[in-house]
Amino acid sequence: MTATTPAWERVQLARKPERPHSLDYINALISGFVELHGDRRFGDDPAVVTGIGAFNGRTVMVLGHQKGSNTRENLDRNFGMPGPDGYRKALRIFKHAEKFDFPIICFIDTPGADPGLGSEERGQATAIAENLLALASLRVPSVGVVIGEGGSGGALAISVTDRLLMLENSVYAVASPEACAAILWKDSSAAPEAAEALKLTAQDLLEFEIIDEIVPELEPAHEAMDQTIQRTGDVIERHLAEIEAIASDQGIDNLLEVRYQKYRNIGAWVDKQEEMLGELPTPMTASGNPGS
Amino acid sequence: MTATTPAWERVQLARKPERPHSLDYINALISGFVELHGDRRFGDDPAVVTGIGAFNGRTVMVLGHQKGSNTRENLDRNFGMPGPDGYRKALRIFKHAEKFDFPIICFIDTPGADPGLGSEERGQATAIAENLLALASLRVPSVGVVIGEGGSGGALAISVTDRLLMLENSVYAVASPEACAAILWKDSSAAPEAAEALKLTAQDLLEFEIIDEIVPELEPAHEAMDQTIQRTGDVIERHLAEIEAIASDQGIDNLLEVRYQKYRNIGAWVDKQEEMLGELPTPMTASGNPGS
Amino acid sequence: MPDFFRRKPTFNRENADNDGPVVPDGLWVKCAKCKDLVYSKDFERWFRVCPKCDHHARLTAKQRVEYLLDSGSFEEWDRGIVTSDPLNFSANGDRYSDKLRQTAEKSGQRESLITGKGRIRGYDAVIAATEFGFLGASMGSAFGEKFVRAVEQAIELRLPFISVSNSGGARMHESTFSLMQMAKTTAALSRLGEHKLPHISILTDPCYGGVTASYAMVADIIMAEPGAMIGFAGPRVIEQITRQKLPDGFQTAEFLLEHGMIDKVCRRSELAEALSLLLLHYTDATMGRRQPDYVYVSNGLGEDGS
Amino acid sequence: MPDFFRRKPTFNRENADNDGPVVPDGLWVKCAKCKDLVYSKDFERWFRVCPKCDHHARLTAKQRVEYLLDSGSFEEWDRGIVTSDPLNFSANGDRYSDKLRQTAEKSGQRESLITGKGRIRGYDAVIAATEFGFLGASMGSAFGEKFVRAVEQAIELRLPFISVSNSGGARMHESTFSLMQMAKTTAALSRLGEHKLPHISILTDPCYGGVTASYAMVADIIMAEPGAMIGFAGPRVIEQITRQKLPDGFQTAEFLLEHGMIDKVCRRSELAEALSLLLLHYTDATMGRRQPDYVYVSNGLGEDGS
Ligand SMILES: [Zn+2]
Ligand SMILES: [Zn+2]
Repeated sequence: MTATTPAWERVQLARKPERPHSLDYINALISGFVELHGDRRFGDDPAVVTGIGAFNGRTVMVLGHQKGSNTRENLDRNFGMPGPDGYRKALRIFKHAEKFDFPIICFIDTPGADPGLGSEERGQATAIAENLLALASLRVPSVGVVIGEGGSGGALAISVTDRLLMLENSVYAVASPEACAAILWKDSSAAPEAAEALKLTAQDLLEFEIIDEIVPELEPAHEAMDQTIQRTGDVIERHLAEIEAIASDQGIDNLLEVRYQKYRNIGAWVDKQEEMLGELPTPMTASGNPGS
Repeated sequence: MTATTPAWERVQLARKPERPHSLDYINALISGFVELHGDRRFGDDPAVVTGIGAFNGRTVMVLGHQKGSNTRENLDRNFGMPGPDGYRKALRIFKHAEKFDFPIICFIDTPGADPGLGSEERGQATAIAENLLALASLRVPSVGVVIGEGGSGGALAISVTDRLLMLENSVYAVASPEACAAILWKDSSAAPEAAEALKLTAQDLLEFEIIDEIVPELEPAHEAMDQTIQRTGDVIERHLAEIEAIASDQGIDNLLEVRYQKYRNIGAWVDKQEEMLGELPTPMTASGNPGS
Repeated sequence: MPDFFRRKPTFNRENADNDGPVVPDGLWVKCAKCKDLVYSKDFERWFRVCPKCDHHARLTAKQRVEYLLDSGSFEEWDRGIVTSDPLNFSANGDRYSDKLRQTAEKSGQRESLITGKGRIRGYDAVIAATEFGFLGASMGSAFGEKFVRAVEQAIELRLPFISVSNSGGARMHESTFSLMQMAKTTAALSRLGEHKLPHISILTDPCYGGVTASYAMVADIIMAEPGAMIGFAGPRVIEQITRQKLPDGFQTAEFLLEHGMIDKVCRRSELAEALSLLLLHYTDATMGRRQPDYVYVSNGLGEDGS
Repeated sequence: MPDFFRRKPTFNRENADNDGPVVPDGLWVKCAKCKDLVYSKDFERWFRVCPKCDHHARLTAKQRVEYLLDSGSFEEWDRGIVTSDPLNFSANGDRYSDKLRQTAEKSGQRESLITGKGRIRGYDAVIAATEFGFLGASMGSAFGEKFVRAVEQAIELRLPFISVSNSGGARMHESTFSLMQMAKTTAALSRLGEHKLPHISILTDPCYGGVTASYAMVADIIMAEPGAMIGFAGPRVIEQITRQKLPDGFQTAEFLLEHGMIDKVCRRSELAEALSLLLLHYTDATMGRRQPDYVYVSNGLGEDGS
């Protein structure tokens, strides 16, 4: 693949059912993996897999969205769209990792959080928000890898990590190209144009400094599964070793400061205060509170 | 009332619907009370009331089991029997209090935790257990008061406090006299005998050093509501001031150590190791693990 | 620079982005819910709440600040921060940068969030309020930056932080930049919490997507206005995907209260009172000072704040 | 002192407190679930699991320790700790102290919990296992004291803590003393956690009341044997109070897994393997040592431990 591959082609590659999913990475990279289940509150969401195991000789907690490789598996896994129970299972694992000083590895691969009735009733928004809050100050090193689809808040909820990587043919955006096309083009068949406009490729996001590195796919991942997974493992190892070194040499508070600045600094804005001053009306103030 | 009032009479007084319930204490003792709702997971359990307010000039978080004063209210409040959502609401408030260094006051008044199907599905046992764990190491001072019925694990889940007080006509036991009678007497009409045997009165529990003080009821609480509540407030204040002094003079870790020892030392056992030695067969060891 | 701020928006203007009353003439307004006519001055006096059906009409950020804060106490911050269109986004020939200019002209705001410092019944607080008229109060880069600066100021000044939110969802024109504002705003609140300063979140109609799935739902106290629609996915999306009929009252503030997601449904007329009571409790305890001259009611929040 | 320990319990004895097989003769046992006859030596070899229907028969604490730990590795602690009957309890003329003596004679144990140190596939651990034959493994003062001492020893020795539990409910004869053991055992685990030592809880049939509502459900990892009945209130109590028909499979280990309350349903034959794998991960990381000679399977837990 080259850097000029159209965004829409990336989207289709990222969604390929044959593409390796989280459990493929986990089974290949994590020795003695023990899957852990349940949120201890309501259920065990099959769209999120999580557990404990050894990554290159150190104990880690791993988790990921889990899509199926076929329709049947996808129905079982809700197409990799977690409900609040999935995010709360993840939260439990984050806290578990923190308790025992285990680093965390997250595999991101979801069209988005489940938009069902039950998910709303049980606080989908709350569950995602609580994960963002927890990850921001989690006192262990963490690495996230977008291996397929990074869909909106449902992806973000497990990707606020110290280092964020993307497979070459994965995508990450605030909305699906179809949804974006339906809203802004008033025509969901404009998804290819929307995909381009959303700047959702790994290359785009590296340029924006939103991600830290691209894991190259010399061939698309589903055509070279073992090599892709091994290469991904190597890149994870390099980043994990770096942030572990920061944590052990400079202290975990320093790692947290670096993580805070990483997210704090994402955004493209300018301060036009100066040039506005001349042309503004009187600064806005509350002109009266009828209740006081 | 005198110390020789039969236990069964205490049980009946403790259960009187006209007796002041948690909200009566809260409304009288807590200034500017703002009730807070919900467990942020599933629901808002009306059998637990909780909120923030000022107790004698300091901000506190308060919570309690809430019974109704009549059948209709009791149906709304599930007779003061919380489900897991009630315990998780309490847990949220415990953590909230810890975050802001607010002391906690708990009013205990429940026949027990809800034994329904939904409560089991959502982890009643887990919810209670997690509260016990959280309270054991909560880094703020806490006072609990049994104001009516202290029923089993459902009461314990919010009563693992630095100081535990009981109203003179309240009771606290591992099971209701009726349940105990049904099982051990094979006859639930033996409840009065069971009540006696269970040693569930405030006087008993003070002698056992399981509670710290009895709030006297010169008249039964429901016949002298205001005086009883004010007297209860005075006793809470005295204990709260004492443990706040420990926390501020000796540090919160010392208060936690005192709390740990308080519960660690409850139990009536003897070590007969010495006198057994002569008559024992060879010490038990695993004689073979077929699997290894 | 276009002259965004010359045209002072008036309360009674027709506004397509607003579910508020349509004004048949200058004296009367027509409630968007019960369709009754309400005398315009009454409507304003009641904070744009219909006295007949209690419908809480949407407010602009400016109205919100005016209604909530003590008169003249608001000091706005970071008014110059605007997005820089990092994707150079255009959809079907419509450029984001053009849209921003048009929206600013129409709404009288340069971004979908205003921030600043003010007083509520005498209590100092930092406040951030969304502007639904600005691209549906979607969270873009400028929103995120203003929010985080306000939180950082709250830490600096040791003040409580109050957010008043509604939002239609993501700012697609900023794609992943928009998404990452969820992480950015929430991370800032994590720091606020470490400093033991409270965040009180007020949810207003409608509140969806990135805003609810981030800073607005991890507050220490969460209140919502009656009838406000609040959720992660919008009702049309849910119906379309699940092909289920949504139950009555689904995603209303009252529904969220019942499902344990918020602390209180609070009428607009009681909001300042409720907030001041909370600020009293937190200020006393965490900010190391008391305001004993403030007399609060001993039996808590009445049903009628004034 | 009565001679509690002379009569060594044999595996195949009839035992009214046990749901295990009834022995028609010495060679064959009858499965309590499928009623099939199983050759006695096979039954023992399969850890008292029926090879035909997979029914996991209840184990005594002694059997549990024998099955789980490496041969000869168990060192029992605090065998002399017994309750002192603080309430001087008697029900309908039956004295608790008499009951304790009778139970001890029958079960061959002096209390409902045994504790000690042992090895699982080479990994040192502290273990606490309940004895259901002793008053339904109810949690009395002696149980609580032995449990807490074992946790404190685990902290002292920096070892992981494994509990294997079943229980019928509260020890009514000790009333509030029994209740308070829930707080006592859980408080000890809170300390264990502060020392970053893991607690792994194994739930076995039946597991109810105070045990599930305390230490057994706040473990770092929770596993349960297949078909084990686990809950807060017992099914008869629930049916009686709610007058609802309980669904099939209610309160089984599989039901708890589905409802998110446990990490894994683990067959008895795989338990030592599963535990050793977990101990490997925790030991490496938190106990500052590695056991690189232990070869684990790279693709995780197989379906057949050996
Ligand atoms: Zn109206
Ligand atoms: Zn069988």
